[in-house]
Amino acid sequence: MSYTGERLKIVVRNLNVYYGKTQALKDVSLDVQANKVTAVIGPSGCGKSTFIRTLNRMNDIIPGARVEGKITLEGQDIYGNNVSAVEVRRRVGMVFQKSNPFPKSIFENVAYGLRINGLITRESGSLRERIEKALADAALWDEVKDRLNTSAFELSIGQQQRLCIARALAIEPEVILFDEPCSALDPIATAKIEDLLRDLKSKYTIVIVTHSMQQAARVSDLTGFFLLGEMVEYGLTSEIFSRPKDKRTEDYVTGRFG
Amino acid sequence: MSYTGERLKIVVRNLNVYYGKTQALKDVSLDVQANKVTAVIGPSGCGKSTFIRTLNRMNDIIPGARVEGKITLEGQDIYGNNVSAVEVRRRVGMVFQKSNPFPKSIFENVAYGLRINGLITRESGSLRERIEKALADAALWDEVKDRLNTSAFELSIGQQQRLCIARALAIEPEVILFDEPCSALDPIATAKIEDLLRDLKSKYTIVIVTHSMQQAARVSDLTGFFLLGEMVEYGLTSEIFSRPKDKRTEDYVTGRFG
Amino acid sequence: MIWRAVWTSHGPPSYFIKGPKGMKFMPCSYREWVIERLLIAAAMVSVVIIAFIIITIFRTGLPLIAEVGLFDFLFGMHWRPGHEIFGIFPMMIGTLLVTLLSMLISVPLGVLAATFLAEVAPDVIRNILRPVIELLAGIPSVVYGFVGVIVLVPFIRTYFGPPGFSLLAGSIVLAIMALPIIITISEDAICAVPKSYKEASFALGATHWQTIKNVILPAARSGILAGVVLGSGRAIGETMAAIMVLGNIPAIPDSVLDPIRTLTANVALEMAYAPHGPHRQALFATGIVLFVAISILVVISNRLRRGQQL
Amino acid sequence: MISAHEKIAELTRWVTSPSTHEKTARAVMWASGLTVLAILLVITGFVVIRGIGAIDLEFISAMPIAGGREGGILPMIVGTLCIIAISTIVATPVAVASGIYLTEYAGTHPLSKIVTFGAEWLAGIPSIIFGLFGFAFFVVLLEWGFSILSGGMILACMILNETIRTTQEAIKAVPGSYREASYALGATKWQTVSRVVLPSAAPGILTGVILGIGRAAGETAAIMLTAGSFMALPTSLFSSVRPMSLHVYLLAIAEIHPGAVARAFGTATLLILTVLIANLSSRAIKNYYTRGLRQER
Amino acid sequence: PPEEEDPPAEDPVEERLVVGGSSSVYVVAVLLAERFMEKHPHIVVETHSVGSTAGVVGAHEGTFDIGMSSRWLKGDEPGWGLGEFVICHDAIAAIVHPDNPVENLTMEEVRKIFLGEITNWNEVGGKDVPITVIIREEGSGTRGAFEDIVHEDIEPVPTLIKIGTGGVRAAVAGDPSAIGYITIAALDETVRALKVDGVAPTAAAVLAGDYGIARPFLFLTYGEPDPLERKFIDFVLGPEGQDMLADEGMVRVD
Ligand SMILES: Nc1ncnc2c1ncn2[C@@H]1O[C@H](COP(=O)(O)OP(=O)(O)OP(=O)(O)O)[C@@H](O)[C@H]1O
Ligand SMILES: Nc1ncnc2c1ncn2[C@@H]1O[C@H](COP(=O)(O)OP(=O)(O)OP(=O)(O)O)[C@@H](O)[C@H]1O
Ligand SMILES: [Mg+2]
Ligand SMILES: [Mg+2]
Repeated sequence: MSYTGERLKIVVRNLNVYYGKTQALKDVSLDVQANKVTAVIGPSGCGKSTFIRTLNRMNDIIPGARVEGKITLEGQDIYGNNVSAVEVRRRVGMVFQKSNPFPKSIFENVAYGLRINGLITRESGSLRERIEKALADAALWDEVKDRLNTSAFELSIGQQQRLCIARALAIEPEVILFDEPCSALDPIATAKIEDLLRDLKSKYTIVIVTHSMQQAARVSDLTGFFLLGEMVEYGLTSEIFSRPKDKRTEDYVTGRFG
Repeated sequence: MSYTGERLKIVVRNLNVYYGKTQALKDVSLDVQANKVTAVIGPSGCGKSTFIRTLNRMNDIIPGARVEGKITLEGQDIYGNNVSAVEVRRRVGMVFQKSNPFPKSIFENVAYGLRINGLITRESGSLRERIEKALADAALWDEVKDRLNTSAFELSIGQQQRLCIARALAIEPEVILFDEPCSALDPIATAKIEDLLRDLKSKYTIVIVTHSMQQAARVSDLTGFFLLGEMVEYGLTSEIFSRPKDKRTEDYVTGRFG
Repeated sequence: MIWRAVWTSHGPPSYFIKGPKGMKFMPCSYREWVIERLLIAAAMVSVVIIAFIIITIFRTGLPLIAEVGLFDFLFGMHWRPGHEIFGIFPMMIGTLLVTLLSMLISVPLGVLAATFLAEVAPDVIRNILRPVIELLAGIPSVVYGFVGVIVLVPFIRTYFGPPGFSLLAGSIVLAIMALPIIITISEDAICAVPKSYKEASFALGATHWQTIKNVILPAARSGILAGVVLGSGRAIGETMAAIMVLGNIPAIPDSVLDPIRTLTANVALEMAYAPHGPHRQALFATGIVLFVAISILVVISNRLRRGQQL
Repeated sequence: MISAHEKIAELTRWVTSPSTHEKTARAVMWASGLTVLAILLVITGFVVIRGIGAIDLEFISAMPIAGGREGGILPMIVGTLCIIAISTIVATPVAVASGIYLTEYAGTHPLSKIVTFGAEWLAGIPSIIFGLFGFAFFVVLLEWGFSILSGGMILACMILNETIRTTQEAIKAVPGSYREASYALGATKWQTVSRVVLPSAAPGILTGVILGIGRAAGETAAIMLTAGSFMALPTSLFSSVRPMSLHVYLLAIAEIHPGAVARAFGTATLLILTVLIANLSSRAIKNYYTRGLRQER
Repeated sequence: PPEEEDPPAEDPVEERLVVGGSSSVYVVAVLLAERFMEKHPHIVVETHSVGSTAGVVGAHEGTFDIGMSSRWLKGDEPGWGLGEFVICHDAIAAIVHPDNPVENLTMEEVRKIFLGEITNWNEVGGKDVPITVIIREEGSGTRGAFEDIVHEDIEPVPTLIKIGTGGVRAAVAGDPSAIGYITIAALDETVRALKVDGVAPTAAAVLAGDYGIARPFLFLTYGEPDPLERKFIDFVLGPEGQDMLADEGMVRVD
């Protein structure tokens, strides 16, 4: 389903994913539009995480996972023969359900991606600037600027999550995937992250998985509803929540199950 | 809060629970009515599980857990000096979030509680009947009657969960506690369990913890809303969801956070 | 529809780009490729060592077995290397007896202690006992043997009659040495039993002991058995302590107070005196028997431990 | 009569009641736990009380006289240290690399099963077999003679599995989320392993190495057949030495001379202390490390 | 040849001499080596106690520069072309616990005890206790010599087998009902040597031919000894070495 007039960032066609013998995704096709927030909702185990992890080939590291179908990023097949997963992940960043900073300092957490991608070899002077910018973009700079060298674990969970976002932003990906980024957070931290998501979409394309319909309604422009590995419905968020076309979507968004 | 005209099964007064130094429940008072379904809802970590586990002294086996306050079952203090936890748990059964059948046959799973409680010593002939009855009450008899001696692990997750319910029913407790019994189940299995809950309440008093507001709305007569260890509001389910008295309850049930 | 095998370790290595003209390297992946090969090489070292052990020992020992005959070697009652008579049956029996007897002592004690540690002990005791058991495991076998010689042997000689160096002394010493293994592996197995079983049982009104007996121990059974098997492996394989307290007579004992010789002791005792010829070969052949026996135990314990990971 | 019947019935009830079982079982389990504790206290207590008196500066710094009946045990200490050093230096890199391969690279590859089983097998092999192998291979075939090198190499083979296992455990204990985070930032596998996984696992690996040292210090049977038993300070890798454990053994089987026995106790005490220190320090490292982890949560 | 003193400065290169074999010879060899090393600080003499057979083979195969044996070469060993040096003669003493009242046995009684035909001390005038017969392990030179002299080719019936001279001595010292045998060089206050046919095991008795259980201590080299080996052998055969051996109760050969 493409919505005309919008630039397509990622195009997913006939995606099937298997874990060993069990099929986790069945024939999913979906277009992710540039500079929009796309939400993926659905009951637990429906394949939301599986889906977004195919977008940056994070499923590669799961033994036994097998991906069929075609996914293009800016027209290029990310599972193509001469494309490396490493490169894909550099362009498509990811933030996880539980904040997972490295056991390093705040500074080194953000610097990590820059270092391993060799982005700071030439002018090392710019390193600090880039880190400041990333932290500022993640709305964390003011809270941590005086203690960049303390351990990331000394931050609150909400701050840790924003640190993870800053870390993802630092390498300037084109797309950022969020897998239930707020499920471990309290309401206030959640609100901060949601604000941030709205800010980020001017620069990045965003895909977010959430188990909270309310959150999807609050932050996303488009929503896809998944059920038992299938994508049941995909469309503008406002329409999905007010005029769902599919009975199952309606049952779900009105709370009849889940 | 007691609702007049109803028989009280469990009365909780000024309950405080601590894990080491952190306080998980703050001054909770609540009445559980006989032959009703009482739901406990609230965001993750608010103390729902902690609360329900105090009702059958399952917290006794958590090292460092400390319970203050008074809980009476049919007027008897279950934390009283001459009351054994074993006896309390016989009268107040429990079904867990993840189905946890023993690595034994279906038959032996249900027989276990009878055996250890010495309920089958005299007339062994009745054993099979009691097991059949428990399985029938849990709406599982028809599906397993031909393979009672196969391993419980060969059942589907939903069937396993009903087996756990049958196991709890077999020893004929007065109260059954359910801690998120459906969170690992698919919508169809969930529907089956919910039907079962409605049937059971004629015979048993039921307390159910759930993270799904929809589920609480569907199955319960009374609902308690917990937040950060406190019980914010407790009342008829219909009222909690339509006319919450507390702002925080309203925010939660309308999806403004969580 | 495009098919890509994603990461399966034995699928096509993802560092290769299969172009139309066959394989070519991607520059940054070349390093990854080399590193993986190096790691594989390191990982193969243990397998290589095993292979070397097998080759070395079998090469020296097998000709003798061939010459004496497998049956005569295994079931011969006499060991007289000076006369080139090589029968290891008494030593096999000795090894078997000392292992069985030591297990008889250590298994009940070990499993109970493991259950105690995992289920019953208060934190204070647990925090003392765990390091103690670790220490017990680390104490060199010569120290056990030494204490056996200084304390146990004279004790048995005085109260049960000479010579003191005996099957009984050996069994006690080896039992103590096997204890830490049995305890730690059993405790691991017990702790690996999902907590949900325990909760389920408690929630049905079971007492703690009922839960342990009916749910936890049965569920941990194969892990515990693996511990027992490994413990007997240690008893069979123990050398120094065995030499020190067993008396070393290659004969089938009449009572627990008689001395015996184990297979390991046979090798260690005479190796120095058998620098060449059939005697040395016979000791290597003893080594083969020991090696095969231990290998069988390793396989069994391996299977058992797999068994618990349902 | 009736009262007797009643008494029997009551007794039966008491015997069969779950709470009696509970109490009895509890008592038996306590007894076994305490027995194990007692065994250790008796053994170490006995050795240490009689041995600690023998340990003084002279004991650890002087050469032995009259075959160890008098004088100190300096050469045995040095010999033990040399053998441990060689075995640790040789085994650690191999074991860490194997551990990395098994946990991070092998996946479900059949090779991983072979290697895991190989390591497990290696662990089960009695030390006397290692001794035979070391003797035939290092001492005779490679012509290294009875030497530190032969002893160190055979000990390296023997501690390999233990170190692989602790490395694996340490690596497995590194949260998967670290790896995911690293991969998601475009890191390659080796970058992830070397920059994120290994630093986090380092304390655990160190723990394993230290425990391995404790084990190595006590090994006797294999050493006897590979390092010889010469009581002198080593001058090269090819010198024969007599490690402390072997010294205890030789004194214990052959001496009742009071001087020798006192020295055997002293040496055994040193061995126990070595193991104790190894255990304590690895425990300290582990605690320190898990405290760090706890902060994370 | 007279001992020449060579200070370390003159010959700073460290030399190593590996001596190994019989555990009986080892008892005296350690002492000899200690004295020798005092006099020649740049020479290290490694001594290993591994048994006579290993000593013979070690000398032949080159594991040892000098092999030690406490029995004559036998079988095909004499054909290997080893240099053979008798450094002294030794008596093997039958030993018992100091508390054992038995003082004297006939050769025949010794034989019968070790063959299991006499099993109780009261048969030879002692207390009514079973005899614990302790012998050396297979391959030991002492055992070889003892068996050759006392009961020829018949298998002994031991109740314990102990490793090394010290092992037998320690076991006898710990058990009042035990009997064993060791070189007289290793006798000490913990055990008592029996008279055999009324003769105590001493160097003099051996020299006089009165005590029958005697054997030589041999040094073996591969072919002709090289200068370093020669130096040590000369020291042992020289007056100082022989004095030391005599002090240990051995029968001198000069
Ligand atoms: N590594 C794996 N191996 C095998 N099966 C898996 C694996 N990961 C997920 N699955 C299965 O694939 C299906 C989809 O899982 P997925 O994690 O994508 O669901 P989800 O929608 O993200 O659920 P949740 O909301 O609980 O996170 C589930 O049935 C799950 O059990
Ligand atoms: N064993 C324990 N030790 C220490 N703290 C605990 C323990 N169990 C729970 N807690 C803490 O107590 C609080 C309440 O936990 P509880 O499990 O009751 O929450 P919950 O409402 O059931 O959450 P969820 O919906 O995630 O199951 C939480 O902050 C939790 O971290
Ligand atoms: Mg998910
Ligand atoms: Mg909960």
